[in-house]
Amino acid sequence: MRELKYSQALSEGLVQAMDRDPGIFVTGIAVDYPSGIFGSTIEANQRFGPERIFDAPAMENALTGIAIGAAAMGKRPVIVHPRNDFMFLAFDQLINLAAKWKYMYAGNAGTVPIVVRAVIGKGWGQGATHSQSLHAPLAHFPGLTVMMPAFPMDAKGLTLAALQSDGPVVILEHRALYDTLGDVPEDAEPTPVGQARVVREGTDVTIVATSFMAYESVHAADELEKKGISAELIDPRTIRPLDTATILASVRKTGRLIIADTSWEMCGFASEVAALAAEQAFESLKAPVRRICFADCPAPVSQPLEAAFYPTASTIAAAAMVMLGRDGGSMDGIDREDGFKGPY
Amino acid sequence: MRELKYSQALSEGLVQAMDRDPGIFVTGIAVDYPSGIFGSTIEANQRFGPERIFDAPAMENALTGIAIGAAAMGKRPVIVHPRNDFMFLAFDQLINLAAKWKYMYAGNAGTVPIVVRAVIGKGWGQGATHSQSLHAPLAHFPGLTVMMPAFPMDAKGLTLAALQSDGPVVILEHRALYDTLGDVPEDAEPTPVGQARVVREGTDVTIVATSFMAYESVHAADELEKKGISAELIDPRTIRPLDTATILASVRKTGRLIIADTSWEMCGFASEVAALAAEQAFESLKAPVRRICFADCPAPVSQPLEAAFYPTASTIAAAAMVMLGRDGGSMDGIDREDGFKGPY
Amino acid sequence: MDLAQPATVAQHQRSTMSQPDADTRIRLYKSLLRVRNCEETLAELYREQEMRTPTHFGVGQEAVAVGVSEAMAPDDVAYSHHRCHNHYLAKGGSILGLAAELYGRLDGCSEGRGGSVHLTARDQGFIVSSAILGQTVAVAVGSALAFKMDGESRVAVTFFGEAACEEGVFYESLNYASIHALPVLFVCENNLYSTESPLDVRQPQGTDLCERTKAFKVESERIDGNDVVAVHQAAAQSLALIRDGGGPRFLECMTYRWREHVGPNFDHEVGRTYRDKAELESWMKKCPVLRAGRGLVEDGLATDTELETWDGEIKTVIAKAIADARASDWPDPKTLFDNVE
Amino acid sequence: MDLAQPATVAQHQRSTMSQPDADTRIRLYKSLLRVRNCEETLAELYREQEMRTPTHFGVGQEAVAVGVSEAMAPDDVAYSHHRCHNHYLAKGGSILGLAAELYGRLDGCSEGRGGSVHLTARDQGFIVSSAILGQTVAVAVGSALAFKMDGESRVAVTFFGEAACEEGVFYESLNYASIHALPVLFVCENNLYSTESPLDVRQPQGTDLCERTKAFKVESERIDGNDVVAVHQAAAQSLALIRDGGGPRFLECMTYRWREHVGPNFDHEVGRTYRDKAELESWMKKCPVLRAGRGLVEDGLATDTELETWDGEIKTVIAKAIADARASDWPDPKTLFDNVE
Ligand SMILES: Cc1ncc(C[n+]2csc(CCOP(=O)(O)OP(=O)(O)O)c2C)c(N)n1
Ligand SMILES: Cc1ncc(C[n+]2csc(CCOP(=O)(O)OP(=O)(O)O)c2C)c(N)n1
Ligand SMILES: [Mg+2]
Ligand SMILES: [Mg+2]
Repeated sequence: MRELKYSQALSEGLVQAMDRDPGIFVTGIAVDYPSGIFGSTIEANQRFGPERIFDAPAMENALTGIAIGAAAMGKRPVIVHPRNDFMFLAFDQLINLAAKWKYMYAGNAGTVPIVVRAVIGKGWGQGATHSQSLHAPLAHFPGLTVMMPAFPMDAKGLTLAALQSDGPVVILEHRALYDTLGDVPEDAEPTPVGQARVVREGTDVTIVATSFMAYESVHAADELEKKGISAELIDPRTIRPLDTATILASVRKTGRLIIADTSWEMCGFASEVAALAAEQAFESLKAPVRRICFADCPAPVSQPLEAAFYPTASTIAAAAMVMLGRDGGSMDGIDREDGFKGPY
Repeated sequence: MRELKYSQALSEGLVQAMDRDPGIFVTGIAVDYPSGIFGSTIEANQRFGPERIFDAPAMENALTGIAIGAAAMGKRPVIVHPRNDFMFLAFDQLINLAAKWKYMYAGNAGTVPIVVRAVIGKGWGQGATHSQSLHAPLAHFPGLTVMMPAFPMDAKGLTLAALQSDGPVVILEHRALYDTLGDVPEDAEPTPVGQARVVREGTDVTIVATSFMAYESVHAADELEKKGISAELIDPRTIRPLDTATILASVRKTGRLIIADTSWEMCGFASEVAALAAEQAFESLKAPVRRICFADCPAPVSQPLEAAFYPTASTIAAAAMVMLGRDGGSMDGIDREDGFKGPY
Repeated sequence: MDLAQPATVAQHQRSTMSQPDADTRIRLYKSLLRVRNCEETLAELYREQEMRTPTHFGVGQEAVAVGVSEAMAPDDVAYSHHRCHNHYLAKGGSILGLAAELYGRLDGCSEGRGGSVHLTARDQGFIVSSAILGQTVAVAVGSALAFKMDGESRVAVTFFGEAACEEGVFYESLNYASIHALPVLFVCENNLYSTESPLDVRQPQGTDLCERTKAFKVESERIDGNDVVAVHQAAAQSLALIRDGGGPRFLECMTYRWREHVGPNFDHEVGRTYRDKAELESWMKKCPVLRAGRGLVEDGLATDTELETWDGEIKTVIAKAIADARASDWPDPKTLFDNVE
Repeated sequence: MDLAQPATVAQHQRSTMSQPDADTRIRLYKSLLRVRNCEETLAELYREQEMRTPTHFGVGQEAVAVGVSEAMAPDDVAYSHHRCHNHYLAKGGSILGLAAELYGRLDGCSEGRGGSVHLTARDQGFIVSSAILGQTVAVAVGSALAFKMDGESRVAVTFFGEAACEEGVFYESLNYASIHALPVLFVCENNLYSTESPLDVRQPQGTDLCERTKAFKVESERIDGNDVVAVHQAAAQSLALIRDGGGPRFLECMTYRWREHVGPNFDHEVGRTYRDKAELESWMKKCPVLRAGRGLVEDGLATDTELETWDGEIKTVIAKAIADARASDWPDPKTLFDNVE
């Protein structure tokens, strides 16, 4: 299978979906720039032009309502937030209307299949308001499908799935993954919604990791293997609906659970998975679960502080070592340096 | 000690704080109406008048920014949302600015001690957009203090604590508790922030319950006692900072944990507490933890659907029976009917 | 803004536009009767406390809903806010669907999931109402965007109260609709109050909402919202211009809410003082239904007996619908999770 | 809007207002030199990629920050947006505080926690800048509310770009400030672009932002943002009227960003085509610094040699400050959790 970058995979998924469905259009700040949302909308822009890919003013809340209203008339609007932090401004339309539309009107007002693409920032001191990850709050409220592609094949597959979904979908894409490479099928195969990916099978410990942390976990698992530890790596891919069956089966097999997430611990996704195991796989657990999340403070800017703020592959690997009673010596050596220098 | 209603306790706390601190003012929709936010601002309005208690247009986002700007100049603004669901519109100012202010400027821009009072709705078919509880998303992001008074003494105590806090505070008050009675000290004693209340001591099972569910849990604990089950009931009172020590000590003692919350399970507060136990009290746990939350759908309106949507005292009691291996026969009989008929 | 003489505005309307024909005038009146009688009946029944849903009655404001709805084309769409019964009914929503929704029954237009503020009658072009201020203003603009993209000549109409103009989303929507010259008609029902708050705590002195929309290059007009003929004329003209590609337009309809903000009572009944009974009575004198009826009789288009007959006819229909609503099944708790995703 | 001749607006200014005195003119020029040289130096150093923070340079727009800041009273307060260096510096923020913040060091005004978009110089009355569009517009209104409640004669000034006028929070803030006649000056720097988007995709044809604010009963004026004297005069007059209780005012300052939206490059350097080099050059001809300098010489208030001397003096100061910034300590990871609550 040919390799593509995450950004190319996003682009291919979008183009293939737009090819089949004339109702799809894409709007939001900068979607029609030559730089095309870090490359992900360039081809769509060239192929489908200003009728279906067009810029928008800075108006996050109304634009979301506008997408809802267009979707209610049969369109499939895609709106893009260059940073998902801007989406707070749209939470009312997203959570108080889109998420509840089908339910509140008992399906009698139809559905609103909007797709909100929003980018998670990280690195180069993007700071407290440009590097958050809003999946936990979005998943807390029933009604939204929340996707977090970690690998190029799912960047494409989830884009295709979102653009075939019946209801509103938020896709949180991670900026630090845009240049990563991976196998991507040529044809338009949607990733099944609510089905986790077992990235690698293992027997000693289950690592459930989202988005960029799934990418880090692969590296951690490689290092653990060298130390004779077999980690099973699960990328949930969709936060809501969550594939609890796959996660629980793995925990029942390994008896150990580490969750690595791209956000904070408190009422976050890591806590959700930990709670799931404590409630439904309790008898199988051989050790306390372990959550690996952001340091419990806003994201700082200065490099040494950023380094202390973000967990990495070594954080995950070290936690697994400790959990398995192996010398918990620092694994810092394994971390790759963050070469991100923008564009943001 | 004399008894007060929750609404009277909120009022007394506000009035005592305003008496001491001339910098406190209260604004938001309807705060100066004769009905005074279900009674909680009536006395303050009479005592301090339009200079310090004044109405506002419907402008949730800017009003929050305005509170921040006034606080930055030394004021202690209190803004009130008659329903906390409206607060989504203010999430940007609240989470992207107020919560990060002290940190992002390293304390060099001072602090923004705003207090946001927001009411949780329940009953009489208030429906999907007027009965949510936003504490999980608010607590997920570091920087806000999130309070949920369940009993009149804390309605007063937390109001006083919030109005002495250094940073931004959100107080989620539960509409269904406004008429409940309880002992309230006369003097201005703030509730310690980050310290849970052990509502009653017990040995068989720990029940951590928030807001209205704490109220329901007292009733459940009474019924359990009749069946010879000794439940330890913990009201966290503040969601962030969370008193993990008190919760963990109780779980280590009882070995069993039930969490009852006024919101959904997914990435919610119940999951947070379950994860905490699975991570830090794992060895003491004798049984799987149990989360008791909203049904996983938006809040419906029709009475039979509402009845199926909301967990109650009987849900909690039945869960405890099952956890202790006692016949899990329905405890429905114990539930009090919901007599709420507004005003909303 | 001269609230004392809103009629003068209507005069101006009449002079500048042709009267609707007799059939239309009669259709307008019958729709007014239907909406008014329906709301009055529901409001009185609400006192029995068997409708468990916070309800904002529209009594007194019917002419806006009726005048605009009757001017709309069959495939135009309408959106509304929390005070939505008038718009739902005027657009042709069934009385059973509304009454059963208030009673929380399966025959409700939202099957007991939405309640009074979340209505839908999609087949009639009434897409939805929603309870959060300003929400459906943006949503209507989105539907207009879809129409424009598809080259359809449909128009999206959104009904909202003047307090929605305090929310930022209103201006974001206005700006966007204007930039793209979208086929949307913004219908503001200015009833002078938001809950118990008068205009002066919510708008600067001398505010003219039409002036605001004009600054966004959206043509606008303030009209007498209690004169169904004036509303119909203004709406018909606006919709025609919008359909011709003239871009969005804004109508500020001056009107007045008779009953309390939420619930069936009259404010004076329950001792509220934010507005006095005299003000209410002065507006009741301008009752849109009576006025339209008088107009028909004066212009020789109907007799008083006919008015009474029509009134009796619709009341029978309403009674039947409400009986059906009360007899309708309760939703089955087993269906709690239907339509979540 | 006649962008070809923004100077004509300034003419009108001059005729209607008295010129600032010689000392003020010189102070304005020296501040311009300080801001310009500082930004230029930082921009060139930014290319070394040792400043790890997304940075929006303000080169070309200095006259707005300087003209307004120099007209402010010592206890007035200023707020800014993402393009904030000019405002921070013009209000008296230290060069070390800015440079060290870009280098992520402890001597940074936000000690490496905020970065380029989160600056503060509270002692100088520069409260904060923030990166989310429109945020600090509302915040400034809140500070003005505090001043009014305390009967102080202070004014809050908020600097923002024209794209903030696309966000709803701007209109909510405008409405509120106007209702309460709050002492706030809204300063919009209209540089014709939001990132790479020109005005016409963000505003309806023929939009005049001043017309919008007037519809909210907020007096407004469009001025030449590259003429520091005109800006100073307009700001001084506005601030005086606001201080006298005249309520909020809005200034739309027409100006132009020389470098790319974020980062140190010129758009043509990196092949961006959303605006052409000719447009940039036409605006560089209107350079606010050169223009102010020429004015001083023409009016006999300074000689070319003096201008050069001042330029040299400030460059030395800047070089020293930047050296100090690079020598400044890194924040200790142990302090990661300071100032969270
Ligand atoms: C965002 C938001 N803020 C506040 C409310 C509470 N609220 C419900 S109706 C209402 C009054 C609205 O007044 P107006 O828009 O003039 O409509 P009217 O009730 O007068 O018909 C308010 C403030 C809400 N529903 N949504
Ligand atoms: C709410 C929000 N939406 C989008 C952005 C992304 N963004 C950052 S700067 C910018 C351009 C703003 O243009 P303008 O306000 O005119 O200021 P300028 O950059 O031209 O000085 C945008 C869209 C943001 N920071 N905040
Ligand atoms: Mg109103
Ligand atoms: Mg700009």
